[in-house]
Amino acid sequence: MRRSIFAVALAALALAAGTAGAADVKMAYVGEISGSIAVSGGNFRDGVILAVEEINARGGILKEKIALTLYDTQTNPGVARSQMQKAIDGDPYVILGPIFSGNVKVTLQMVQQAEIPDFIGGEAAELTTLGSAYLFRTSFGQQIGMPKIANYIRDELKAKTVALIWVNNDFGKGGRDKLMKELAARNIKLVADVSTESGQVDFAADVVKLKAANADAVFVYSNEEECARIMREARKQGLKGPFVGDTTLLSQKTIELAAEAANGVVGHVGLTADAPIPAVTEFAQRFQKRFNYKPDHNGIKGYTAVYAVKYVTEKKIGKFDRKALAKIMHGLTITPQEEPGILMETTWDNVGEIDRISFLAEVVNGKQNISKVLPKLGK
Amino acid sequence: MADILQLLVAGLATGGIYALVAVGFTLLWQTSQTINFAQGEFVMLPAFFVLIAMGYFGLPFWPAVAVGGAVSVVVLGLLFKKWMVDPMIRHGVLPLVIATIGLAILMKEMVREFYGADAWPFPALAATTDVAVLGAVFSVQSLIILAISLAVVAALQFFLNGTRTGRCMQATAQNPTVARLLGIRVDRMILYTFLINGALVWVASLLITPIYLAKFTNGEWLGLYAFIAAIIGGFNQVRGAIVGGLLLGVVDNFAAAYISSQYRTAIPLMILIVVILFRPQGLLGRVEERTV
Amino acid sequence: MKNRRLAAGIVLAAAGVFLLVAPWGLKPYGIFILSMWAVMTIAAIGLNLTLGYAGQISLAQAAFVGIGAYITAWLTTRGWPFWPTYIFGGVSCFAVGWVLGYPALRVQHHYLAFVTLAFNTLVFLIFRNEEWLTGGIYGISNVPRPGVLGLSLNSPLAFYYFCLAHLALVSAATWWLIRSPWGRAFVALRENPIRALSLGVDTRRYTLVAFALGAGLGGISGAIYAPLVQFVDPTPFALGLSLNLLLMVVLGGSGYFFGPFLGAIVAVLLPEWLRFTQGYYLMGYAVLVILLMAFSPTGLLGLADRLTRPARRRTAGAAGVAPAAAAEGEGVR
Amino acid sequence: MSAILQVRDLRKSFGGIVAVDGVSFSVAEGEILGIIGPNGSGKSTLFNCILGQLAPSGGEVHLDGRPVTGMRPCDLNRLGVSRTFQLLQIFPQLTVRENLILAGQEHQGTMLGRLVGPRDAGLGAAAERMIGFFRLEHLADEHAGDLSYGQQKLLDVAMAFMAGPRLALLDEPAGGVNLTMLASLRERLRAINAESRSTFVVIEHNMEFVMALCTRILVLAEGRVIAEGEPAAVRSDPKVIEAYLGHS
Repeated sequence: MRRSIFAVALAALALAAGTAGAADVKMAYVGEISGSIAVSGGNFRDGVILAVEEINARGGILKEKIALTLYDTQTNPGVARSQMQKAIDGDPYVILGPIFSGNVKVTLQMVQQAEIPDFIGGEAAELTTLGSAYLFRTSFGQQIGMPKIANYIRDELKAKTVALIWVNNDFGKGGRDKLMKELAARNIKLVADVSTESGQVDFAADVVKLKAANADAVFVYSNEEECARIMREARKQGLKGPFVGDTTLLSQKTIELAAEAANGVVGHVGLTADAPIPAVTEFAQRFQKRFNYKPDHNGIKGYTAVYAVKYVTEKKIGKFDRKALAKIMHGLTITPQEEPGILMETTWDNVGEIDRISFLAEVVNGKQNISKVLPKLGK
Repeated sequence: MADILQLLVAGLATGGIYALVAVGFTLLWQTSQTINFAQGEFVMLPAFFVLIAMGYFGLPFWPAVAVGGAVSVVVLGLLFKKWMVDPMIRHGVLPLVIATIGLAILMKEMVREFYGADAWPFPALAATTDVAVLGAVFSVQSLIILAISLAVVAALQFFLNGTRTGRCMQATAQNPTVARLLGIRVDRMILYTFLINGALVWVASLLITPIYLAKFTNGEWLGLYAFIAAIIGGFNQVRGAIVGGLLLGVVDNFAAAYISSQYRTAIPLMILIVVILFRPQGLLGRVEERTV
Repeated sequence: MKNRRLAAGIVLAAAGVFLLVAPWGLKPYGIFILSMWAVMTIAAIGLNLTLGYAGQISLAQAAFVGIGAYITAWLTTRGWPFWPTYIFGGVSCFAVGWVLGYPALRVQHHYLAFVTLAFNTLVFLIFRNEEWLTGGIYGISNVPRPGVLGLSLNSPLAFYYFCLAHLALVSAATWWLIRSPWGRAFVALRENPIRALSLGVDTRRYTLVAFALGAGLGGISGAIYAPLVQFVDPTPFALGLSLNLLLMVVLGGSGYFFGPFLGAIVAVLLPEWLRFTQGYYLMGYAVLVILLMAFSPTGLLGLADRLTRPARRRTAGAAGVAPAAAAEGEGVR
Repeated sequence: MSAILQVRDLRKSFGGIVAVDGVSFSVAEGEILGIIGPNGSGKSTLFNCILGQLAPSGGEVHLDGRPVTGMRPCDLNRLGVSRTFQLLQIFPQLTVRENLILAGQEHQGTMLGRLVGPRDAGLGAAAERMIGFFRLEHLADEHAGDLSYGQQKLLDVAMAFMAGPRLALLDEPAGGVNLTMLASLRERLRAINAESRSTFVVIEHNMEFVMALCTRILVLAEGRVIAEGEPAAVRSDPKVIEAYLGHS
């Protein structure tokens, strides 16, 4: 009995002591360092870290060094909320992340109430429709990606029927619902609609379903690891494809994990380290050098977000002002000429949705090849 | 038809692996009343032993596999018994159960901390080509997995029934006291079962990881399915574990394909509940007579 | 004995005072964690009744926390007042727990563990898949916080005291329960069901009650969890939490009244304190569990008890930890 | 004298082994019946079948002429039938007093009543009396687990009488009890029998003890009754001697 009480005392004293430590300009990364989509979260985080280190090396933002704190949501909405609360308690200038759409959704209001600009990695369509004035994407929402994919399936693959396999979480379901609409609009038939678990390992049965459907094209929409497992199982069972996907299916990690099973996969990529753009290639090299692995699109997302903040704060506001930052970001376009760190010309609209050029890619012997560059929607 | 055949083969392949894991599980239970909640992690780990042997010590694949096997048998067999089971079993079944839950956490966290939270590709034992039979395309990999796991289990069965040591082990399993009276070196026999378990999980790991990819969370479902297989088949029967494993793999696949992929995990669990409630000794198990 | 009691009393009083003033130094997050501690402790107390006192292992406590949380979230977001939903949550968990208790009459120990484990996973799948009811993976957000006697509990501090009050209430009730003849019957059930049966103890009914009460407390803790986090989704109620609660109870000392409090501290508060240890914390936690099971199956309090109690022969009747006598009872009505 | 307990042709077999093979006997109100027999002659199994601890394979058990075959032990116990076990069975984590209260609490009031009612279920006084009766005063608040074996044995018996049973089945009450303790135990049992006219059935190996305590003796061998009667008569019965010698 005694023991228990001492433990309480110690623990809470620690709590009281724990929350201290002021810094120059605070940034908080709240994202998926562990859990089912740790890969994406890790990439995003390292992108942020790289940018922060570069900026600090050159004297920081407005002569102030960036103090970055990391919070792990464990890909668990409950934890995400508490970690976001913790981050907000730390009173950061901006928040980066989460990447998992579900976590973005549950933390969105807290962030809005705290009036802290939040650069998210989530791509679920609905996020920008929830009316937060402090939410900014770092990559396309599905409502921008999916039409491009649907077009690709119709125009390039000339497919009449599509089999769809998707992961049953906010991200997967959002994308699947969006794509089904777009396909219907182009009267392409959906002949199989296979839902899978996040973190699922055995896809034998699911692939059999896809085979049974024998569609003109198979659309794979899941997180990197599951994508890889699906491709391996598909190869194992001799499912022919063609396999169409979005950024995750063609991401570096998926290709590494799926090995030769990934070859021949085609699709639309919002962002990629293999983009035929010098700035991006150099970024990829710096990233590789720092963390010795090849960044995927999430690395770029995190990296560019930090530079966007730097640019706006220094060139547009001249002081650290969250409200102003959020205001100016809406409807802003940043070009690499103005800020090299942005890598590609990027526009945020009035709900924080993003617009960039994007790419059609194909995996050829374990490497992602950009076959075509699609222009910004705004042009 | 072709689908059904393919599902059957795929199911049997995964089922074979469940069987391997479940057999080890029941062996431990029989000889030492050990319920190993970390059995799933036991399967997750050997793959990383191999990866480490390749990555850090630059061994080629097959030698690394051998090293992995040795390490598994020592760490997951010998040390597991000496450092965990022996000091704890005297407290009864439950403390050990809880300790193995702790062990599961420990293993996962160590892999995550020292190797990484990502999934890692793992070389396949055999080329990933397919063969077409009766219109159905089977992957050589599935067939090989099935073949190997069945071969291993068969070998084990032969060992248990056909050799003196094996029969001693069974005697130990059935009644340690009597076995001791018969002059069987019970402790050694128990140790053997732990070593065998170490080897079994190693094989399972090699078979499953090329498909699942090496990740620290791989054990979670595998362990659970092994339990289910073991209980369905009969907790005190090696044969039972095999049947249970194969059955589970097939049922799981057909359920996912024809009932609901959203509820696929539910079906095995329901079977489990039904079996426990209405045939606690399992499909092939025998009733353990108890008196007051 | 006498001054042991006295010391305990003083320490308890100190603890009470501490819990009252602690949040004043804390940011919202710190308060949130303390509140979470209170909520989890309630759930653990419930499990302690089932496991620690009645000796029935259950791996379904998370499911009950979930059911309670979902009921409250679902109803309050549809305009119901808090209290009815709260009671409804607790009662329905009690009922479900009662039903889940029936397997416990047929099977024991590890088999029971697997039945409850399966139940937990099934419940999780329902939360996850029945979107029309539970909101599926999107969950239920914006769960309102209740007001008490007209004053709002929206501030973290106010809600912390709300949770604390609950904990106090539950503790008091449990304290009464285990001191009543029921508590005695539970212990009898745990230590030697056969003998208990021969003394007229209706072990069947007490087993069901033990399950139902544990479940009911799980439901109550869930009913508070929902407005605390203000968002309910399936993830937290997976098997993981059940295992965690089990570890909390065993770690603190199953069968000891204050076991769950201590266990919850180790599982909920300590990680915050030891944040700097990052991934190593869980490893340490795991190692601690293993060591305790090897050297003191009755948990930290069992250890403390042994150390402070004047040296005497204490027959090993490890609380909730399959004492030899109880093992004999397997399979007997 | 009316028979309080009647056992008719009771059988129990485990798999192939027949442990109890058609045993019949009856016990009259107020008598002390001893059951003896070599190890493995089915004595304890017989008890367990009578008391519903095990489901008998065949035969009937009647209490006051009412069939109670296979009735659950707790219900039977509430009808006033209590027992002790061959291996001593107490609750080491409870104090002596609480062991005794537990033994009585389920015999009165409703379940809910026990929850809201007083801690000692109104049995404090009764427990005190029982403690005094078995001379355990100085140990009343000790954990039962801390008692000596003999003391635990006394407690075990005391629990059997806590609820004032009309019929008590004692399985080797003298087993492992030292001589002084043995004397007091026997004299306690006699006292209870005299005071409350309650009826005993006693399984015992200790011949002195049985012969001195019991009014009638039943001899079991290989699951069958081979002899029955006055202690003296039984002692000199050749079948009995044979049965014992045959096994020792």
